Amino acid sequence: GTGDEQENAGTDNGGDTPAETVDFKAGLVTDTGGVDDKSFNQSAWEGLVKFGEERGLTEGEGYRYLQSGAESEYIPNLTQFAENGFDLTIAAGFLLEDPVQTTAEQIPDAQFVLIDSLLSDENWNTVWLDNVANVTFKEHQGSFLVGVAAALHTKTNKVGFVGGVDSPLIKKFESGFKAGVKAVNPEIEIVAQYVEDFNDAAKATTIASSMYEQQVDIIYHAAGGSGNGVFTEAKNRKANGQDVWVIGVDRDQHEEGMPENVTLTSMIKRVDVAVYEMAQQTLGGDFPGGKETVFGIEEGAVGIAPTTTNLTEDTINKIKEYEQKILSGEIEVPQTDEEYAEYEGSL
Amino acid sequence: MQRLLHNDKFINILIPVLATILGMIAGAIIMLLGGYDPVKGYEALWNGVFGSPRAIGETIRAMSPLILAGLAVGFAFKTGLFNIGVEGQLLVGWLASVWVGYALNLPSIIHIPLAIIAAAIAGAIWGLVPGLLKAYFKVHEVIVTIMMNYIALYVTADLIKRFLYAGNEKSFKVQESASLASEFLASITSNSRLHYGIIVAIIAAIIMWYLLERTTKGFELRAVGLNQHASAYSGMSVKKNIILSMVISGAFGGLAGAMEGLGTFQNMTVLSSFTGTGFDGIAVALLGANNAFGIIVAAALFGGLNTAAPQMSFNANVPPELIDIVIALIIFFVASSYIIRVLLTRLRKEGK
Amino acid sequence: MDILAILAIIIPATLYTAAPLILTALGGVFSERSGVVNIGLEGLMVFGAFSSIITTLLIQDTVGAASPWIGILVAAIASGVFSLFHAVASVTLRADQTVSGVAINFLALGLAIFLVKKIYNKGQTDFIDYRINKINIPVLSDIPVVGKLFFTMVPVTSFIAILIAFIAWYIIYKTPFGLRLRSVGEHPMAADTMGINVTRMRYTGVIISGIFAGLGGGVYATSIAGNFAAGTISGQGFLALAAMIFGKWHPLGALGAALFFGLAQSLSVIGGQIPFLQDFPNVILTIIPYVLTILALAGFVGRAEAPKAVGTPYIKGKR
Amino acid sequence: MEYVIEMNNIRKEFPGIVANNNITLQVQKGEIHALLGENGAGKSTLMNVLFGLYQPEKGEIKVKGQPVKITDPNVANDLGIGMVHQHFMLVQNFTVTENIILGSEPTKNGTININKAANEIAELSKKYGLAVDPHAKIEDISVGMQQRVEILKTLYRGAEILIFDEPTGALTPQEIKELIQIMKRLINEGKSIILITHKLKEIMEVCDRCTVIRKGEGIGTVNVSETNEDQLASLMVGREVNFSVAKVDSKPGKDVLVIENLIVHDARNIPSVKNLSLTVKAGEILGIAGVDGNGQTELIEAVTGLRKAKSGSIKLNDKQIMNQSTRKITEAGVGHIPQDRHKHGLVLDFTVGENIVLQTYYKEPFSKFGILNFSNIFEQAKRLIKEFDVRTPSEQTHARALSGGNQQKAIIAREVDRSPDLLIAAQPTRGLDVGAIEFIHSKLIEERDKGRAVLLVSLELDEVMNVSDRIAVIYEGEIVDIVDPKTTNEQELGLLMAGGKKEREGVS
Ligand SMILES: Nc1ncnc2c1ncn2[C@@H]1O[C@H](COP(=O)(O)OP(=O)(O)OP(=O)(O)O)[C@@H](O)[C@H]1O
Ligand SMILES: Nc1ncnc2c1ncn2[C@@H]1O[C@H](COP(=O)(O)OP(=O)(O)OP(=O)(O)O)[C@@H](O)[C@H]1O
Ligand SMILES: [Mg+2]
Ligand SMILES: [Mg+2]
Repeated sequence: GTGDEQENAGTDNGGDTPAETVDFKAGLVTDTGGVDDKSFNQSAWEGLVKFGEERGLTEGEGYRYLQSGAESEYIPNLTQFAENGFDLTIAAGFLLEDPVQTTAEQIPDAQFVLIDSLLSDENWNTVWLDNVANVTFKEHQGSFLVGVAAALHTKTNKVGFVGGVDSPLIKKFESGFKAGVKAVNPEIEIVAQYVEDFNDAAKATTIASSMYEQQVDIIYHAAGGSGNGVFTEAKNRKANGQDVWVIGVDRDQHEEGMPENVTLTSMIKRVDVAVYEMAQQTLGGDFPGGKETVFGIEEGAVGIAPTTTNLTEDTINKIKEYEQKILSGEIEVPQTDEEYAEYEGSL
Repeated sequence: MQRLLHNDKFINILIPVLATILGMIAGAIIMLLGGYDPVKGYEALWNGVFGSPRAIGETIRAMSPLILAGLAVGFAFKTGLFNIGVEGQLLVGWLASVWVGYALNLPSIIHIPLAIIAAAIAGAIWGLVPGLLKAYFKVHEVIVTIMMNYIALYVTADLIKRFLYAGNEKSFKVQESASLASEFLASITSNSRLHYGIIVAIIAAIIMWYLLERTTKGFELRAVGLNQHASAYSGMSVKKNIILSMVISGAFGGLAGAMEGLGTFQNMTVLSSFTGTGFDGIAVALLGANNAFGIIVAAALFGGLNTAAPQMSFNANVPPELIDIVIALIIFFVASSYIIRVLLTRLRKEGK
Repeated sequence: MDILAILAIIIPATLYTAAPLILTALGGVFSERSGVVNIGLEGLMVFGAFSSIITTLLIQDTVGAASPWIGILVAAIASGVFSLFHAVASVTLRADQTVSGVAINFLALGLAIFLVKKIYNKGQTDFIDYRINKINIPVLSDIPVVGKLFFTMVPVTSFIAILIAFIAWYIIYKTPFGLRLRSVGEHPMAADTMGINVTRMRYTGVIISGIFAGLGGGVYATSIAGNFAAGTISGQGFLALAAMIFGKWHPLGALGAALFFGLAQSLSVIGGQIPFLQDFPNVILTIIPYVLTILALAGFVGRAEAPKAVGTPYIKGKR
Repeated sequence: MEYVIEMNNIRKEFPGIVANNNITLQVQKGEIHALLGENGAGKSTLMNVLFGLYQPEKGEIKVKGQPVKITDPNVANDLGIGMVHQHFMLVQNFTVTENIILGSEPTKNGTININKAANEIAELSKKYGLAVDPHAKIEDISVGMQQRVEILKTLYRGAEILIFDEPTGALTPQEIKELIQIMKRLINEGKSIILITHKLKEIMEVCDRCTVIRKGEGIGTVNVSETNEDQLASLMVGREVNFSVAKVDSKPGKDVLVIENLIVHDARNIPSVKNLSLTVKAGEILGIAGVDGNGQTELIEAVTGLRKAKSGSIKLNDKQIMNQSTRKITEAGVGHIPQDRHKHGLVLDFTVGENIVLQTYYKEPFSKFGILNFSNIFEQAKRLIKEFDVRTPSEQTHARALSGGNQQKAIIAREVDRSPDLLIAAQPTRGLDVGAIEFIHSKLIEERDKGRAVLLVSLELDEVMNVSDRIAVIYEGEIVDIVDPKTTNEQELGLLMAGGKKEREGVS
């Protein structure tokens, strides 16, 4: 690094020793959440920072991000990087699908990474562009595992799911989670509700409150910034002596649950790993354009968070067991409502 | 006397210009205080507005919805109403244009006008509600339009999900035949998103001016706006004019949505918060003194500032919010023009 | 689920969401009663939210759990000072008050985010460590039924807001200050001839509105949001404005309207989990507060009379 | 001689206008001192200076011989100066008590002690014979009572010197009589009064001395006992004035307006016109005399379509016009000079030209195919401005910039020029000076002589008696009697207006 003091703390998870300096520029366009949303965008940025620091790049020059203030800024931001000599432009989130497609078509010699989404045409057919690398995750697999943890820990036999917006992506989280819960104990009741916004913590608080009020004792959230509302509510309740938990998402959200300690575990989705990987490959002249790169349990990109202090030994072992079953293909984790319905029927 | 009249017009133009200059100066001071380089900042801003063909294209693109939102606010203002609901009218107009643009298969010559008219009608309906309530129940239009904004936000999102969902929180794209986008305009502005909507916006501005200043209907609308009692006394229907005014204003707002739906985005996303364009329209109308041509100029200014703000942030590291501050200050200066006006009037009187 | 269980979810949620609205709407009452339209409430709330979070972040390591409370007080002062912009423009410079309010909204958001970026070098602040938590109010929460419904898992701020509404009513309707404030909003020239300083009263009204909106924003930020970002306050100020109008410019009316909005909002959020509301399409539940407000205005409370002189600058000697 | 008030060589300027130039006004203790001048002469300005609302550019003010600086109304109050303003300074939705105590509220523990204040006010009003209900809301009480509230406001603050700015303008004859009694009582209690009025008769009746100002200049002070109305008038205007309205007898023709059994409710849905029947013939002026609030407003509104009637019939030239739209009624041939020129008569922010075509803008030649023809509009305006001597810089000037008299002339020009069969004139001369009144009266008579039916509604008895050919007296929404102005007198009219039965049996 260049010792830029005002820089983001907690990003030095990579080696502190810059290797050889390279001539490479990578940019990240976030959605409106920004790079410290404690979640998705932040994770992506951490991956890029790690890459940049390892390669001895300067922040702002070799790697930087642009936060989009509004939907209309996606394209200008992507274009900004693409036209200013950035070798790689990373678009964080499926909301940028169209903007990436438009920009990539307009500027064919720029390279893009689109996280969480493929490109598609009018008729839902997938479109592949040579200068766009698509990255997706098997969130349902990780969600299945935290579902197992929830099932083993609930005392009320009632758990909850709070989603960001009702979309195919978040459905993967929901379906996987429910499948995991039911795999352990089909009797457990699961309530699910969507905030319909990734940035409305207030609404999420109210949803969580009503769930906890109805004897739900563990809530898994896949709601980005809105998830903070779930934490708020859980911490409030725990402070008042109620035994409630939250399962975090995307990153290890143990810290978010402190000091009341409400984070049971988190489903991690290593966007940082993916971003890092993509940047490495591109730098190595191996840009994975025109295809989908999938990150799952196998790649170590989804799973249970490293902090396991609130899980019992038994639980951890059980989770490992299921992990193996998924890896071996014994369990096919459902990704959609239909698949889940089928899965539930097969139990 | 002629000179005096001339002077009055001159002052009306001078004030927003002065306000803009003062706002920019204040912006420079804030940059200095914040430890940024104002010269670099404004240079980047300038480049963001005029620096490249694409920048110019993007500025003009941003202008069209702003002009229409400004016309919506300005038209209502001129007729004595405060339409704070342009945001909602824009959203329903956006959805309507996308819907018609997507669902029908027609030749462009029919499809485009139809989609635009659909947007105008949707906006008009959204304006009709507060108009009716104001006319018949004397309900404050400000509060109704605020409520209508929220209803539009949630209803459009729901409708997209139900009927137009193309996955990933967005609707299907409009057909080629309904699109205002233009290869030609894009190519001369090196791939900006400039589209033909600007023509719609300018035509709308001319319509607003002509309607208000030259037609009998406009005479009535203005009279009702200025004095309902006298209007009723002279035989005008106050109720009908209030409703009509909100409907027309709403139609302009709906058209602003068509700019997004048929032009910039070609589809509509499931929004969870407002676009802000409707509120920007208030600022545009104010700076443009609710005058159709003033509104075009003001929209150019705000459109330019807004599209260039990211550039400023990219090149000079100045947070783009500086632009919001500058815009706010410009509005302040315009609003507080009383002092400027008094001083100028006094100067004029003494000079006579 | 029985009705009590449902109420036990809805009532605390209502109180929780209503508190910032109540406070801000009261601010609106003071300003508009003095004759100054204040659609800048949104911006004043933004500034309050911003100030409270910044303050809390700054002092939480030394002050601890009291820091959000101090944050709220600082928010009140900061927004009070910030509202001077509006006062100067609309009272002294005779600006169009609506316009000036719009400018306040732009300015507050722009300035707050600008400063956040300047201070933290990112788009939003960190989360504060200590929030104003929901608590079980001692003693009261032990009352059978009522305790469970009203005093369990609620933030104290909600009750403070309700109390303040009554104090505001007392001030506006029972004290000389209130009488003068109202007279200035109804007929400033009459007040002037009675030796009341119209300008000073209007400044006071606007500044009080700033203080209250600052409180509202601060309460929202420290009890609900937990951090500050561009979207933290998005529309609450406008809702508060609506509550004030709905409440007919009366402190207790504003209180009732804010509670109603809070109820409607929490219903829309929770509706999905309540048996008899479950079958409703979610969008209907979501828009219900807004539709109800419109219907209520058209039907039951129509003809809400604004203070007569609201919106017009007072110019001595003008006829 | 000791003066309670001395204003010496006062000069007050407004941007572009010298409202008071070197005016001197000296008021003796215990007198009623009249201040006389045309509209815009500077009377209100001078009094506002005395009351501290304006600061003079030059001159000195002495109160009881002491030089003072009256920087704001509080200082005036402290000096014992109270003012009853031309336009009432009352907060409509406050109670009488709240209005009176505003600014000097008695308190108990920080709370307004409203009961104490109300009691004090009741006592005060008893002492000066000013019947008011301390707990009534202003918007619910009559104009006369509102004025008494204004007087009480000054007395509550212990005023010794009272300024009345055109206090009789809005009052009924009865109320004027009461006011005169009140003023006399105040003098007996040792107060001094400055009275501004355009009504020379009132000056002759109650005042001791009279100071005349003309176009901002002080003309001088005369003892009322040594002068007469004609002299005062010519002092004020600077030329001879002819008071008596010159008119020949009317030659009534066919019935133009026939109202039968009309019932109209007011804003609170209470019947205020009850079973009223009335006929106005071509070529006559029918005056409606009555105390304010007896249904005149609702009657006019019903005839002009501004308010829905409950039942009955209104026919214009034998055609039913009841409950038709204002537009239809206007087109059927009704002209209307409204009671409140600012509220109803003009769009103040429109140009004079636009106001001139306020009812005809949609017709040729002002509009064709929905498009306005401004050159024709301004042409028309220019013509009328000249014909009716409307003093305005141009037809493109905003109506707001005109003085009251000229605004009224513009309205009359507009209404008369449309040659309506029926011309309704509601209080057409309220607040205007004698010159303007003269002009308007002669115009009304001119219209009559052209064969139009004129319905004149006025609270001024003089006006009704001088201008009308027949007088209908309205009381509580009914026409109680129709009298001949040549044979009636103020006493009789006053009695009828107060609901008294007619006692004309003795009179021929
Ligand atoms: N606030 C003001 N600003 C500018 N000019 C004013 C103002 N007040 C009064 N004037 C001008 O001063 C002159 C005197 O006005 P003033 O109101 O004193 O007349 P007045 O004698 O009371 O008339 P009236 O009989 O109509 O009440 C008028 O020409 C008027 O235009
Ligand atoms: N506050 C003011 N500011 C500027 N000009 C004024 C003001 N008040 C009055 N004037 C101007 O002074 C002139 C005379 O006005 P003034 O009100 O004295 O007339 P008026 O005949 O007494 O009217 P009214 O019957 O309405 O009292 C007009 O040209 C008017 O425009
Ligand atoms: Mg006057
Ligand atoms: Mg006067």
